[in-house]
Amino acid sequence: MSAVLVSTTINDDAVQFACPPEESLLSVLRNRLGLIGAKEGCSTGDCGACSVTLDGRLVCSCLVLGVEAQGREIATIEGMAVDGKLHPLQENFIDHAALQCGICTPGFLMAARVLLERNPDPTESEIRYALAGNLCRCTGYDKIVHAVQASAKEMRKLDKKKSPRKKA
Amino acid sequence: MGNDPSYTNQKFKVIGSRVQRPDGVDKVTGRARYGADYNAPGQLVGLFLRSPHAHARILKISTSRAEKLSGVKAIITSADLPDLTNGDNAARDILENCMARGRALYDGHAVAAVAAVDEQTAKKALKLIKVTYEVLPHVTDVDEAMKPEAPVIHEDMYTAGIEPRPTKPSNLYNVAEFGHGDVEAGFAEADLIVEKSYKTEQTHQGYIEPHACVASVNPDGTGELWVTTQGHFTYRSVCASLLGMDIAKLKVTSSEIGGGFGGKTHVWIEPITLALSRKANRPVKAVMSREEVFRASGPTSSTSIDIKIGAKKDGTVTAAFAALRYQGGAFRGAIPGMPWAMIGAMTSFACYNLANVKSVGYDVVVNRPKVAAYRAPSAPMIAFAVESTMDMVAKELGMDPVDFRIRNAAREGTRACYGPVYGPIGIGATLEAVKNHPHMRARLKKNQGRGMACGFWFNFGGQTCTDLNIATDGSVTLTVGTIDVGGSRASLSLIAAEELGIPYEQVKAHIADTGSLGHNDTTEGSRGTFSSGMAAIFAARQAIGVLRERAAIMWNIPVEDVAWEAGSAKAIGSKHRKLKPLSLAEIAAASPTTGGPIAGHNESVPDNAGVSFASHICDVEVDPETGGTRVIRYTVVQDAGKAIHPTYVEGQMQGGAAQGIGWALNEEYIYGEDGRLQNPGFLDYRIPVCSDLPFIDTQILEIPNPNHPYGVRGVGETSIVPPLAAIGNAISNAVGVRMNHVPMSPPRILKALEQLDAT
Amino acid sequence: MPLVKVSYMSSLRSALGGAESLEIEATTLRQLMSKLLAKYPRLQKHLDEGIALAVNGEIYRDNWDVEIREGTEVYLMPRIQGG
Amino acid sequence: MRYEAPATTREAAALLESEPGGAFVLAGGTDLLVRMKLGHIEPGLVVDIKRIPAMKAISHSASGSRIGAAVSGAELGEHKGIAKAWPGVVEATNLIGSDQIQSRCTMVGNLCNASPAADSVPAMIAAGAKVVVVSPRRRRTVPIEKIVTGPGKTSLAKGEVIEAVILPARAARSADAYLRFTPRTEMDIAVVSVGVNLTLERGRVKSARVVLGAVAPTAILVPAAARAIVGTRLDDEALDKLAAACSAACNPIDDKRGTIEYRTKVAGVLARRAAKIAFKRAGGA
Repeated sequence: MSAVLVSTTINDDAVQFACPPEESLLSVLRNRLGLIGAKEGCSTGDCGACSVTLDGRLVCSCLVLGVEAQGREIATIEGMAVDGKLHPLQENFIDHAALQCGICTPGFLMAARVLLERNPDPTESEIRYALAGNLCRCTGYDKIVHAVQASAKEMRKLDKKKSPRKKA
Repeated sequence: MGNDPSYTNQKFKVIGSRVQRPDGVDKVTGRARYGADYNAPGQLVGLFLRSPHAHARILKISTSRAEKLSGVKAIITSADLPDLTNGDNAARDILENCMARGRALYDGHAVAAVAAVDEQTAKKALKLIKVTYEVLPHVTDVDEAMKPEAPVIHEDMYTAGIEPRPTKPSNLYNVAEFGHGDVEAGFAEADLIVEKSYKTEQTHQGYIEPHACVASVNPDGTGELWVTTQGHFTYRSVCASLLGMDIAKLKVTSSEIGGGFGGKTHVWIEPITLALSRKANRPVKAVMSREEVFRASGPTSSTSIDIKIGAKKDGTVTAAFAALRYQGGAFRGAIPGMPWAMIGAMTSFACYNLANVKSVGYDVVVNRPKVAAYRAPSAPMIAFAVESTMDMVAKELGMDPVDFRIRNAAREGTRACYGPVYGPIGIGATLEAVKNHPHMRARLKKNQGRGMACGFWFNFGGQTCTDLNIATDGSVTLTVGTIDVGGSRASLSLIAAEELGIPYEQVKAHIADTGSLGHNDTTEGSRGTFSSGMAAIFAARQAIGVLRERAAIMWNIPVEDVAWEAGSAKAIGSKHRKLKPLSLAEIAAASPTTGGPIAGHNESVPDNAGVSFASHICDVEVDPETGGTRVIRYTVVQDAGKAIHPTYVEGQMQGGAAQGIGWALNEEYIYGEDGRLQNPGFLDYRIPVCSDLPFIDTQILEIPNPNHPYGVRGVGETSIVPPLAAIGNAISNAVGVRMNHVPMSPPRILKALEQLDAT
Repeated sequence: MPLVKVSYMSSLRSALGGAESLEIEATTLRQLMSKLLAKYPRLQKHLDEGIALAVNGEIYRDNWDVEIREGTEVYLMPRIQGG
Repeated sequence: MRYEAPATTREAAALLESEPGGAFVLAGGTDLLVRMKLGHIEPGLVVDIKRIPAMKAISHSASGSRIGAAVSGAELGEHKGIAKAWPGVVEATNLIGSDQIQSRCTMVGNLCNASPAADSVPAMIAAGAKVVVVSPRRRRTVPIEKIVTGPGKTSLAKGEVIEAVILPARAARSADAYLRFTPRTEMDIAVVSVGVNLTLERGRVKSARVVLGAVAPTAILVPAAARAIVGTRLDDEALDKLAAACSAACNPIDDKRGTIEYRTKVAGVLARRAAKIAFKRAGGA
C-alpha cells in the first residue's frame, strides 16, 4: 500500500497530500488535512453529512477516493465564510434555528449552497428534494427549509443590488 | 428569592426571546468538535470484532496470530475484563453487553477488540482473531420468546414481580402491574367494549453521529476520555467502576453531541476503549461504523400489546385495560428497576381520568441488542395502541374523537393510571386547542384523512451542579454539567441574564468536563433546561448576593441598604440618595480590590420537572393502489410550562414529531430467520428525508409548572409519543383500514386494504 | 406531625404489609421513608432497585427533603429515567 | 490496491485484463466504494475511467444518442436533447440516489452493479439501448438486456469495459416513461419498477416494450405486457391486461424491501401508470 501524491485545490488554496489509493476523500480531509467540517455519518453515501463540492458539483466525500482529487477543485464548509463574513445561508441557519445538534449542518449548508447557485428561487418542494440526500434527525427539517427560503430571498436581493441592470 | 423553586409568575425581560445560540457559528463553519473530531498524540485505532450469530456459546477465542501482526498494540477479550460488579446485576449486564462473556447474545455482540497503529492494521488483526462458536437456538420476536418452547436465553432468569416465584427460568424477567378501581366491574358497566391487539417493530434513535471516543489511561491509574455522550458524569462513574478506577481520576470531556435521543445515555464502546488504552499504554480512538451503531448500540423495544376499553353511551370510559409485552434485548432493563414494559404500562392511560384502570407490563429478553432509552422511552408504542383504540371507541359511539377525549381527559385531582394524583396539568388545554385549531377545519381530498392523538411523558430533574463566574469586564461565564443536546446553552444563558438583569450577549455558557464541576445527571428525561436552569437561577442569585456585598464595600454602607435592580446595585434609603447605581460591570471591575473574583454556585436536586402532555393533528394521503402514505400536514400542540427560548422549544416538538412519523411509517429493524439484522444502514433503515415531510406546525401552551420559579416543564420528549397513533387514525379515516402493526408500511397497508375489499 | 397517606404500586404491596395504602406521621419524605423502612425492612430491596416518590402528583426521584403537609398523599412508584 | 486513471478505453481494458487480482472499474464509485467500505471486495486494481474523453462525452442527433460510460446522472439530466427524446431513461437515471449521488453515478455503473433493482436498467432495456463493449483487442455492441445475468453478475469477460450507451434514433410519436415504488420519496431503492417505451400510429399503440425491475433476478422484458397494449388506445381493458401480464411475469423474492405478494401486485399498478404517461407523452389522447 504505497501512498500516492495528489495535488489539488481546496477552498481556493493549492494543497498537496499523500494517501493510499483506497482512502476516501473524506478521510483525507478529516485525518490528513484537519478539515473536520465534513462528518462521517454512514460512509455509504446515505446521510450526506460528508458533503463537499468537487468541481462545483455536490458529492459525498465518503464516496470519492482521495486520489481522484488530482487536479480538481474541492470546496468544503471551511471555505464557506469569506473574510470572516458568514454566508447568508450560515447566518440564516443560526437565525432560524435550522440546527440543533449541528452534525448534519455542514452537509446541509453545502447542499443548500449548490441548490441556490443553480436555482436562486426554488419552491418548497424543490428545496426538499434538493436536500433529500442530507439526513437530519433533530429538526424534522422544518426550520432548515425555512432558513433556505429566507436565504434565497436575501441572496436574490443582494444579487439585484450587485447588478441592478439585470432587472431591466 | 433564595433557593425556593416555587413558581412566582414574574415578568420577564429576556426570557422568551429568540436569541442566537452560542454554539451556532462553530456549527455552521465546521469548527464544532464532535466525538470523532478529536485526536490525541500517538493515538491508536480501536476496532471491534462482533458476533455474526444471534446466540452462540464462545468456545475459544484465539488471538495469537493477531497479536503477532506488526502494529497491533493490544487485544481485549472478556478475559481481560475481570467482573468487578460485585453483585450489581445492572452493572454486570453493562459489562457483558460491552464485551461478550462466554456467550454471544445477539448479532453484533462484541467478542474482542483490537488497538493498532492504523485502521488497516486493526482490520487485518480482526481477521486474524479466530473465534470458535457453538451456535445456539435463538429467538428475536417478543411473543415467540414468551412461548414455553422458546429457547431460554438466561438459565438464571426467574420472573420477578409474580408470586409465587416461578420454578423454571424463562425469558420473561419482570411483570409489573399498575392501576386502580375494579376493571371487571367497569367493563360490566360499559355499553360498549372494544378490544384490539397491536404490534410495533423495533426502531433506532438514528442519531447521525456514530458513537466515538478517545481514551487515554496512564500507568498511574489516571485517565482521560473524550466522548460523545448525553451524560459524561454518568459515563465516568460507569466506566470507572467497570474498570476498577477511581472516579475522580478519570476525567471525561464531552464533545459536541451529534444527536442522542436517549441512545447516548448508556456506554457501549467506551469502557473497552479505555481498557485497550490501559493495555496498550497509548491513547486509543474508537469510532463505530453505522453498521455497528445499528447492530450493537441500543434501539427501542419491539412490542406486542392488547388493549380493552369499555365506555358508556354518553362517552364515559368505564374501564381500560392494557397488557404490554416489550423486549429489552438480551438483558434486563437498562437501569435497575426500570424494565421497559413497566414504563410503558405506567404511561398507558396517563392522559385519561379513569375510575377503573389496569395495565400490566411483561418484560422479555430476546436475542437482540440491549435496548436503550429513546425519547420518552416505551411511551410511543403503548400510546399507539391506546390512542388507536380510543378512536375506535369514539367511532362506535358516534362521537367526535376530540370530544370523546375531552370528556375523559385527566385533570387536576385525577388519579393517574400510574398511581399519584395530578396537580395542574395540560392535557385538557391541548385538546381544547386542537378542537379550536384551524387545521381541524381544513378541507380534505379523496384518499386523504385526518387523525389526532394524545401523548404523555413524565419529565425528570435530577442532580445538578453549576458555576457562574463574573469576569472583571462584567461578562459572565455560566458553567454547567448537563450536555447541550438541543440548544440549552442559549436557554441557560437567557436564564442567567434574566436573573442578573444583563443582556443575553453578556453571558457565555460552557459545558464543563468532569474535573470542573460536581456530578450532574445525564441529559435525559427532558431535564437539561429544567434542572440546569434551576441551578443557574440559584447560582445567579448567590452571585447577586456577592455583588451587593461588593457594592456595599465600594460605597462603604451596610449590605442591607443595597438592592439589586435591572443589572445594577442600588443604594436604598434617603441617606444614600447621592449614590448613583453601580452596574454589574463597575462592581466587577473593582472586584480585585473588594475581595477577589465574584461567583455564584449551586448544587441541588431540582426534582419534579412537571409532567407533560401533547396532542397532535395529522393529515395523510394514502395511495390505495400501492399503500404508500404521505403526511401532508402536521400540527403539534404541547404544554411547555414556560418556553425559555420558544424557537428551540418548537425545534424539540418538530424533531420529536418527525421521529414519530418515521417510526409510524417506515422505520423498523428487520431480522432474518438466522437472527441477523438485515438492514443495518440508512438506506434500508428508512428515517424520513426532507422531501418526506411537510412543515410541522407548532402551538406552545404555557401552563406553569408550580415547582419551577419560571414555570418551566421538560419539553424534549413528549412530542414523539402521539405521532404513531395520529397517523394510524388518519390512515383509518383516509381509506378505512385500522392498522395495528407499526410501521404502517406500504405492504402492510396494501394488505389491509385487500382484506377490507375481500370482506 | 402531619399524618400522611401512603399509597404505592402493587408490586410493593407485599413488602408493605399487604394493604392497599397505609398512614404514617412524617414531616419530610426522608423521615417518611426511614419510618417505613424501620417498619417494613423488605422495602429496602425495592429502594435499592429505585423508588421515586410522588407528592400530590409531583414526582421526586432524589430530593427527599421536601416537606409534607397534613392531608398530603405520597405515592411510591418506580424510579425511572427518560431519553 | 493500485489506482490507475488511463486516457483511453483500450488502455483501461488492457489494465483490467492484466491485473492478476480483483480489477474494478471506477466511474462514479457510488456502488464500488460502498462495497469496498463494507469489506465485500478488496480490489487489487481500480481503473478510473473519468479521464477518458470518449467516456465523458455525450452526443445526440436524429440518428441516435451516445452517452459515455463516465457521464454522471446529473450531466445526463442537464442534456436537454436527450431529456426530450428519452424522458423515461433520463428520469430513471435521475432517480438513482440523492443530488450527491447524481453528481457521480452513471448509467453504466448502475448496469454493471447488476442489482435487480437498478433504476436506469428497465428504462434502458425498454428504450432498446445497447452498450459498446471494448476489450484490448475488439469492440462490440451488445443489447443492454444481455449484460446482466443475475444479481451481481454480468456477461462481461475479464478485460472488457463498457465505453458508452447507445440509444436508438427516436421515432415520431413515440415516448417512454419510468416509474418505481419506494417507501420514501428519495434516497431509496426500488421495491418494484417499470419502464415503458411505446410508439403510436393513428392514436393507437403501434409497438411497445415493457420492462420490470426488482421482481426477478434481473430486469425483465415482458413481451406479453407489450402485446396487451399494442393496437389499443390504452383503454381500461388494455390496461387491465397490461397489469395482469406484468403481475404474471413477476418472479420476485420476499426480502427486507418488499414481499412477493406486494411486488407482484404493484408491478401491475405501476405498469398502468407508466404506460399512461408514455402514451400521453407520445401524443396519445
